[in-house]
Amino acid sequence: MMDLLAQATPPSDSSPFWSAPNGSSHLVIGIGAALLLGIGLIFLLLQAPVRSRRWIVALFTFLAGGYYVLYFFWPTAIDRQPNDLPRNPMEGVTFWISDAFPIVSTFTNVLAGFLLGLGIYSLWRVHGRRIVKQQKDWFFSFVLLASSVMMAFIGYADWHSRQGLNGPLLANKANWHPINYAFDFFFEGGLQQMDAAMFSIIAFFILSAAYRAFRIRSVEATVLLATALVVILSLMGVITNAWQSGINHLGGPDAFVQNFSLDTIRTWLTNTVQTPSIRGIDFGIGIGSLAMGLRLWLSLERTGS
Amino acid sequence: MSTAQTTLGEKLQSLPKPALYLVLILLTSVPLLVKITIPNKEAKPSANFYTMVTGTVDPTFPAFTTSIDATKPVLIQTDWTTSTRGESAGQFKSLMRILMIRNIKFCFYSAGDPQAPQVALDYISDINEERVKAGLRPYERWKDYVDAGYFPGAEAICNAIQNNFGTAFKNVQDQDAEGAESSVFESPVLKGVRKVSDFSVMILVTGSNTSNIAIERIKSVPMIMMVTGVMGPETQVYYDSGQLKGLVTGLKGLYDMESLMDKDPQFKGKVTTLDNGAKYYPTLHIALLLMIIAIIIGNVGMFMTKKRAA
Amino acid sequence: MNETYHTWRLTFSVLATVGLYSVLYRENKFYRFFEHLFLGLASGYTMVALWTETLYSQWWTPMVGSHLDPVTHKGADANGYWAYMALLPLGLMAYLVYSKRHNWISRIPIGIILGFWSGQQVQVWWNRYGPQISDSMKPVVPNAFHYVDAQGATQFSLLSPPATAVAQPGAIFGTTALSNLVFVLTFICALSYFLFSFDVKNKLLNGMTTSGRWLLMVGFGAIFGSTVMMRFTLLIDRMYFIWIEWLQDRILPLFLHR
Amino acid sequence: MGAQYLDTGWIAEAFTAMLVLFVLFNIWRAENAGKTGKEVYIRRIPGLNAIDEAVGRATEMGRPVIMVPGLPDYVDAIVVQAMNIFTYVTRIAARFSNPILVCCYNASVFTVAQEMIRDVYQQEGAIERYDQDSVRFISDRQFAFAAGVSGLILREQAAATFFLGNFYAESLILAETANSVGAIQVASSTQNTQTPFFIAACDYVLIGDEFYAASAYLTRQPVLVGSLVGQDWAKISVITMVLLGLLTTSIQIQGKTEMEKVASGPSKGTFAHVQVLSNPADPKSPMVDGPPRQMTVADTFMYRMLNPLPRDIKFHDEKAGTFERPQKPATNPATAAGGGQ
Repeated sequence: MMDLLAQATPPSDSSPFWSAPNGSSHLVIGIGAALLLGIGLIFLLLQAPVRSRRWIVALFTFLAGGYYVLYFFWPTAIDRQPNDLPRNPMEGVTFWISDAFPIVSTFTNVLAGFLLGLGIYSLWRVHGRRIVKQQKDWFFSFVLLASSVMMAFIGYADWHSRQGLNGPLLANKANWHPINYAFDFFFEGGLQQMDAAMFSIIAFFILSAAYRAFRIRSVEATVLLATALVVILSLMGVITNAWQSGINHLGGPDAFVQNFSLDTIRTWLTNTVQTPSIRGIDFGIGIGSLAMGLRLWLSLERTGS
Repeated sequence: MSTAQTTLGEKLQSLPKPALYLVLILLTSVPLLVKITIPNKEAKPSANFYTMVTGTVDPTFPAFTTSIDATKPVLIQTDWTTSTRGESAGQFKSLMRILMIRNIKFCFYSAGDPQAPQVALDYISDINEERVKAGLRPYERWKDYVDAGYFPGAEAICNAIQNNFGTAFKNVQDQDAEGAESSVFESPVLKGVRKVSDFSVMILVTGSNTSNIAIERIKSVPMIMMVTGVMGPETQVYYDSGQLKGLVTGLKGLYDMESLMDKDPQFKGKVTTLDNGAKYYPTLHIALLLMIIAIIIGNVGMFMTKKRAA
Repeated sequence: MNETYHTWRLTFSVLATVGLYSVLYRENKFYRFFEHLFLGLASGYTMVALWTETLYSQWWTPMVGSHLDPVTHKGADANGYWAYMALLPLGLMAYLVYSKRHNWISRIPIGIILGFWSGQQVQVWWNRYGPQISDSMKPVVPNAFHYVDAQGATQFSLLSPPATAVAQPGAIFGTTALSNLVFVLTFICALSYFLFSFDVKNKLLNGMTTSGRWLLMVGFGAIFGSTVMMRFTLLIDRMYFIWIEWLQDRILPLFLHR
Repeated sequence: MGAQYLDTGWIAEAFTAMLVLFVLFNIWRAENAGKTGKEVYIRRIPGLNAIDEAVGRATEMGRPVIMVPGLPDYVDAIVVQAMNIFTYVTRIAARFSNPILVCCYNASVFTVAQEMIRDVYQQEGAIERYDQDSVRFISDRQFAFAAGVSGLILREQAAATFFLGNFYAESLILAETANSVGAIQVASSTQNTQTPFFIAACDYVLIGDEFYAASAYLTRQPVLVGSLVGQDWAKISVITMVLLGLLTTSIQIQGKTEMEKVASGPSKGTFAHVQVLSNPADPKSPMVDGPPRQMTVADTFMYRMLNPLPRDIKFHDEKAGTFERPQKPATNPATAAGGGQ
């Protein structure tokens, strides 16, 4: 087990049991066995008594979180060189934790990858039902599913064409095949630009909300809008410059009045009041997520159904 | 009180929304045609970022002189896509121009968005076209820079990079000169890189909160960042505590970088210095003025109606 | 072919942008079409990136290993680790959420991901907040009152010296100490606003928490100002894209030449 | 080497372990208090008074109360706590048989909300007044959801609106529409960047942890209450540490580095004593006691405790730094790419 999670060792001398050369029968059998092992685990869980279900989920969560907590609290090896061997069992565990780290961190990526399919599946279920039952706006659901299938097909075809020898050739557009043009048209021309449109539409809402709803209704709103005004004015080069030339009329470069240039006010406000205030909020959130992390890790939190 | 005043108070508070939107569209379009340069005073975090990557010390902040060793490669985490193109694209392009002029090799990856590596490659090819027109050699993939692709789960990859960069990027492949996929460690960029501290600096260009995730996990290499306006104040906290050695925030930060490049003989005349920042900054003035006027009109209208009612 | 393709692509992008902006006037069919097209393309691309950017390099390649291509001598002889396949059933458990009797099993993969997240909260807490605690310990008593001005004369001053003066390193002058005091008071008031486990009776503590809420507003005001800059910049970029990159550089030249 | 960073010396593990113990101990204390009937105290935050006032006004005017538990991807802890607060609001509205409306962003939130709202009417013995349509699934797309809820606010002429939970950019549309119908608005967003817009547009905003405090106060769940008290202890320990650091730093920077030299024999890098390279050009040269100079913040006790030398660089003192470890047998000279630390 130690060697499985310590795959940092170069392949030539990695363990014969856990790994096998590419395409070898040992590898194929191993993969089949792992799959069967996993499916066997699922069937085993199907039979699990109702009472123990909460504990099974809690155990998986505890083990997953436990690795990172152990990684933090276990003393790290000082000045470790590539070919070092641990001096004592304690340091052996340290080496194992550190070597296993990139492998464990890919577990998060891979599982998140598998779960992504869940989101896509529920999208297809909702819109598929709307088309089949010809409900209101079924045509738009058809547009959604059709463009999704088209993009998936074009995306794979484009990625596939960029593998292998002619990869760098596709760097310049001259040798593009139709599939590359199609992918660029829908990816760069469609998806990316619509993304930008949705992000920028919020500027309109900010303006209308500012005009209709941002009122000096309380001390808080006043302090907030005053600070925002100073920040906005200091972002505008013209105003900062005009204010500065006004100040320069009143006093030379070393004069006391220089302390009241817009830039100095803004810098003082940022360093002396804004940073500690946001640091206070940040600490509130940080300690809050630490507590929520502990509650979730030890499955103390009751979440939903 | 005459009824005329109430209607004025009421009228001030009830301009129709479509009219407001139309005014905003006009005021963000017309000024784009006008080319005026705005006087600018660089903020300290932007100047520190500039000194870090270019080595040129900004006279207004003489105390800060740390800068990176141009022979070592740079690690870039680029998490932005076209959705924040307005700020991030300009920031990324100015960074690319600086690194390419100084012949600094870099490896970039993304932990924020599957589309981000593709977007970064597109902008690098734009800068290459610009360099070819200016008579400079284009930056070549594999020899000068490497694309390590996308890693879902920013927490995982940042932890892995800090723990052991060699194994974190062990399976990462990129197209070498002949087009076949081979390990990035064979590329001239990452030759001899084992730990994250072998990089001269780690630069994050992001439009989301991957900045917090990287700061929490990566600590054996100096870090500087280019973030969008929304993440500015939150990331400023890390600049003040020394966890960040430089910070470029939003369009103002971008314009700081561009005006510094414009004054720097390393870049002046050799490559475009004033780009998105200089184009958008004047128009931003007018949009912000409109915003301030809108708040003032709204509040004046409210006070007038409240005064009449009192 | 390249130029006309680029013009067609830009026209499609402008059409899509205008389509999405039309919701500002009122919700309409033109907007709904582009919104669904947008969601379709996004979910389609997620399915692509799911394999090409994640599972292929992080799960499939380490599992099946790779071999040296005899023709091009590219790639490397790497062993495959068969144990990776055990992750697939773990992932598939999530799809049991749709079965009435066994949907509890779907909480296992989600539990594992939540476990990884919560374990890291403990691991990273200090990295993020340690340096900030250390930076918040600012000295509030000045330790220097003299500086050497540009002409070389030593000056007595409670205020921090002008930029041209020279003072010994690490000197804390009167005004810096005062600013540090404001810094620490703001930090403590802001943090004490989030204390819930005891009732604040005496005047001083009560004053601290209410002023804490006002000081928080300074932080939020800065976030507000900076966010407004970003949103307007993104809009200006869209306008630049439509009027300059599309209309001026692409469409007008077509008509003017004819 | 990025030495200017703080490497986690013993202080990191100790301080984090202390915070973890605070939270777990208080959760245990709250669980026990629950059994013995003695309550762990948390104060009633002003936000709850604002909620009562908003619901009161809505019942006076007989116009509906509209509640939105945020825009989550799935039912997470934040949605459940938002619904806890909504059940409290619904209980008051049910007593005065005032209409309510809960708008949900996805199917799983919709099912949970329906269950919890029906339970409230059951407990109030007013099940016949429970209206099936009072909990609605609007849409699972951000801006379509915002448009749908705004339409409801305008058509129903809502008197009070509650926006609690994960809100993003669409919060502006909701707050502005509710403002246009003159509704009292109580809001809270877990997103830092959305809170300023809520503050500017709404009547009362629960900031950050206040949201959790409100739901803990209403539900009295021992885990939530205990965790909240544990977090308070953690915040107080941060405040005391900062004050302690403030005092020691202010005192220490008055003195000179030489003056603080420890009496008992040669001191190796003690906190008060600053060592410098005997020959600054050669990093390998031995360390000697630096000339006396004004103490800076970086020389003080607290700074050196919180920013220990990064552990994985060799100590200047030859003996302590190097660790002879047995070497791996070099079976194959050509180690493959990317192996080892």
